[in-house]
Amino acid sequence: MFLQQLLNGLTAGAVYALIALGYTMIYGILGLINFAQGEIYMFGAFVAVLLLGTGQVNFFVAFAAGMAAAAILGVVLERVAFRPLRGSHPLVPLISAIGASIFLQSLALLLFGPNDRPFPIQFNFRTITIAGLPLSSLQGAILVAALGLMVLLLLFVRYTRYGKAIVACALDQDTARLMGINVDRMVALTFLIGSALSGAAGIMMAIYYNATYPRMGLLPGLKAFSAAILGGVGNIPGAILGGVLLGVAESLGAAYVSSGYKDAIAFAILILVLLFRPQGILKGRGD
Amino acid sequence: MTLLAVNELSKYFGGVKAVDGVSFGVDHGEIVGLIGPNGAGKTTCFNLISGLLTPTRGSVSLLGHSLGGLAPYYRSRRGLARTFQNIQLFGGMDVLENVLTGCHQRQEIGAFRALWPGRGVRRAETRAEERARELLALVGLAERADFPADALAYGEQRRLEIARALAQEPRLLMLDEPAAGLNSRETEDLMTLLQELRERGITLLIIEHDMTLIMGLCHRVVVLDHGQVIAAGPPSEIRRDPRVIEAYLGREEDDGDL
Amino acid sequence: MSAYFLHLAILGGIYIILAISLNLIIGYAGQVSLGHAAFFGIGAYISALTSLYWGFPFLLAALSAILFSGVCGLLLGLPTLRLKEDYLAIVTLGFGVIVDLVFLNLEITGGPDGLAGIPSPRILGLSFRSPVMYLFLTLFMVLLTLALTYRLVHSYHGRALRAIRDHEVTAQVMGINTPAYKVAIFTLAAALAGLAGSLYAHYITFINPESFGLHTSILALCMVVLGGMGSIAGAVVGALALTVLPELLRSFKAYQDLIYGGLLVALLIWRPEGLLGRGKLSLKFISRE
Amino acid sequence: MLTLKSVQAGYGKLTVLKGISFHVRPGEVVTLIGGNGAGKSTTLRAVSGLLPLWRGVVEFNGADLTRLPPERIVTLGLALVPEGRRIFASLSVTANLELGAFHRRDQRQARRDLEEIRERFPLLKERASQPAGTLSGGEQQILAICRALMSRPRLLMLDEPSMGLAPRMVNQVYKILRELKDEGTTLLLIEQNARAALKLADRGYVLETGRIILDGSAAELREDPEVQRAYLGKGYREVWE
Repeated sequence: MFLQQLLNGLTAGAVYALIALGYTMIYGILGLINFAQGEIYMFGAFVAVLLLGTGQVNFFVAFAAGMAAAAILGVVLERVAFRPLRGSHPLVPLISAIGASIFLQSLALLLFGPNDRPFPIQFNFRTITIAGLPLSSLQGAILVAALGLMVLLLLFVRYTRYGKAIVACALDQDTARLMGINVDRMVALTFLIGSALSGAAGIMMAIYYNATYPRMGLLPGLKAFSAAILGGVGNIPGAILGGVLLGVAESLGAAYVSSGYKDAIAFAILILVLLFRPQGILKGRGD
Repeated sequence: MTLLAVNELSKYFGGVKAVDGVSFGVDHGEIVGLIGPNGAGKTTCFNLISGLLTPTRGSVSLLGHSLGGLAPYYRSRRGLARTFQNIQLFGGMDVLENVLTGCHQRQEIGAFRALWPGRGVRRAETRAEERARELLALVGLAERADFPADALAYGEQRRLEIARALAQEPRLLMLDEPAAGLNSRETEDLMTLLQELRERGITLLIIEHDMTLIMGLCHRVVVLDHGQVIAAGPPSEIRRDPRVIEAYLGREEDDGDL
Repeated sequence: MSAYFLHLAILGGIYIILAISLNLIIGYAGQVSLGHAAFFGIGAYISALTSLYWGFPFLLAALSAILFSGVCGLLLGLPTLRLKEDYLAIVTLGFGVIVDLVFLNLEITGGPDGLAGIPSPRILGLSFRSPVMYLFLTLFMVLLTLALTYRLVHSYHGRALRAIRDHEVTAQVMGINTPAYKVAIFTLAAALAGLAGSLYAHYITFINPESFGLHTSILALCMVVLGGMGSIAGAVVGALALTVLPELLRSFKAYQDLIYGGLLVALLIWRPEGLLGRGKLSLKFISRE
Repeated sequence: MLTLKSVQAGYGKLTVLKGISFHVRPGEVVTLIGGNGAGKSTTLRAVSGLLPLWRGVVEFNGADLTRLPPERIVTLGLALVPEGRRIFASLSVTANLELGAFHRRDQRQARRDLEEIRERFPLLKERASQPAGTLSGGEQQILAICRALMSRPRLLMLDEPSMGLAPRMVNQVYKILRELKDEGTTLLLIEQNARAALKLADRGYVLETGRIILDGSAAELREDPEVQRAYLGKGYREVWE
């Protein structure tokens, strides 16, 4: 039972971590909480589900298309809702992000309707029992895929030119420009990557819960942001750690404390962390 | 009597020692200049004294009481006021209101009394306003009282910032490059103003690059270079100190290496 | 006066109080609360519960609501207001979600069914059951709120608050205890939201968690931004506009949120000072120093 | 090579540059000196594109830089070592150097340059994977200069490279600049350390409150008492004589 809950928590946590990466990267470079991250997650899931529903494409194409659609949406969002506001009081882009989030959510409601959509293809996942622990291969697949994307991102940031350039922009934009780095382009690239990861997370959750609906992004988005803060905002490994910790805490809390307050656990942890260690578990950029 | 005592003050940023074991004092009624080349750590010193930064080591005390760990607003109440190198006025207010903000801590009006002002509160407000207008007259901005602070010319903004700091009725007024960005006329006006303050017995600690101002005004000068005090004394000594000239112009013996 | 118009006017009045209270936080503490509906809800539930279970008369129930919401605001604000703007936004949002779940899960709040049969106010033997009477009550409270905030903003303390909004560090150097002011304004805002909640509960006479969720928090935020952050008159106009607008747009009901969201973004880009704001908050650019 | 014609610029209400004109020829070392607030750093910020010009023209090898953003200007071969070094503190020493070559198309050659620089400055090799913020001030300055060199600039601009450094480190930094000069690198140097700067430079300009008040060969300026006056601020003569 405990191990089962732990595994459930790890799965949800891995997905939170993927979204949290987007939050943390965007916060790192623009100092902006992109509240619409959850809606990008939802759009990624919808695009994959609708494409699969046509029966014309296979699963991997749909998955890639979902990520791509999310990435494009992220870039467009940055252009329309955030770039014109750069340099204004920090509350202004924050509120704009909330506006964008409401807009996208209601747009999805109009386009896709309010009802849950099941995931169009059935996977024949087996549950393997290892040492008495029932391990669903679906959870295994999600964990592996999420881990793979995280490793890719870490490698990208640490070892590629563009990865380093993004970090440079987050640290000091003027000096980054002196290096010949086009800050606008790096911001767009950050949105692209962060949104693609969120899109992937949305598709994974759509499969896991077998449901896609317009408001699906709201809570995972908010929890992922909590995860980003928990790990120290702007800190990429921190976001991963924070996401996993939150997922596990939530799952164990729901099992052993109260299932009615499941959604409150993430925020309670967030508030506690901010009170006692505002820089997050690993150090964030903000110190 | 020592008003401000700075003792072994240090601030490190990563591997960089911005301020490194600085000690000096300011006596009552004294005008002390804090000079040194760019990057010597002068403004960092000010930020440490006024509580905007926490020192890595060392202490600051005012009238023998340590200010360690006190937030900036408590330090202000103990009698520290300052201006900023890049002027920081309240742009959303008019000139008079800016100065009234400086009077804030001397007024101490309770929450409910402020909402339903009785005669006492109204009198306090009137007094504050009179005082603010006096200070504006002192710095030559009497005519500008109703202007938005944003609309003032650069030199006027500098003087407004000084008036606002004076409204705090400080024991020690710290000025961070008050002449920066001023033309020579405005600098002369500033000199006159500071002399007036000196005659009124206000204790001043001034960071400044304009040597005429420093040498003409200060009783004592403290010279910083890469975070350390390299010389301190009356202007007559400082102006002859080879270490000071070195700090500004570079070392004579450096030339051998080049 | 048609009953429908009366209904809108009463709701409008309640939202004016809510919007003004949120505007105090945004416009005068320079912080944003995304969980303001939680205080609205706490006020509504406390007022309803004290009347239903202890038979508190309206004024006492409303006072309990104000005090309890205020204390909740104080307890939340005390440790969190030293956080940066965006952290506070997320903390208040989390607080809103938690409070919503508490309403939903507690037995005494009636869970998802909520509380019904909340008595109409009686003050000095006068019944406020009829909408006309209730409108008078609401108007009285609105005027009281307006007078209070007007006095506050134009007082000695209002000047300190504006200084904090303009330049927090400099305000500190002026001897202004910025943390204390921020906590005080946050507490006051929470208390006023509690008053709005109490008025709401005794008017509608039935409450459930749905009215106090994230949606309401964001609606209040829209009102403030529309009218102009930091402007009291703006909050009034914003609240009225967003109470009446949905009714005008009834045939577009499905598009309502779409319009709100788009409006919020568009407004910030093209008219960040709001309809009535003076643009001090939104147009302030951070220097590139 | 670089020409400024009556350049005016400033911040907000404050006019800092009140019409500055000067030029740098290929292979030259030119220094701008002057007291604090004279507008030296502002000049470099304007040339590198970080600060928009209010009036005037900046030309570099025939290209008009006046409206170009900094990220374009550096691709034309104009690199700036900014005031206060501004290294990327949490990135490794090597990553800082690599970013210096970010805009270059010949990334393979850039990697060879990196090796070369690391051979030349063993410090940067020893500390290769250490966060750059852990270096001392002088070491950071050397890193900042090498980072700018990684862009293979045709003109290297340095903003107060000796600022806040201990004398031993100042010597080391100047040794590097001397070597660069001997290799034929064109340098535009802003300094408060006037003696060192004039010793290194071929020519110099003296700024005072946003205007050029003197120019001439470095040797002439070294002897000119007016330089010390301008440099130490108004009233120097009364003060130091």
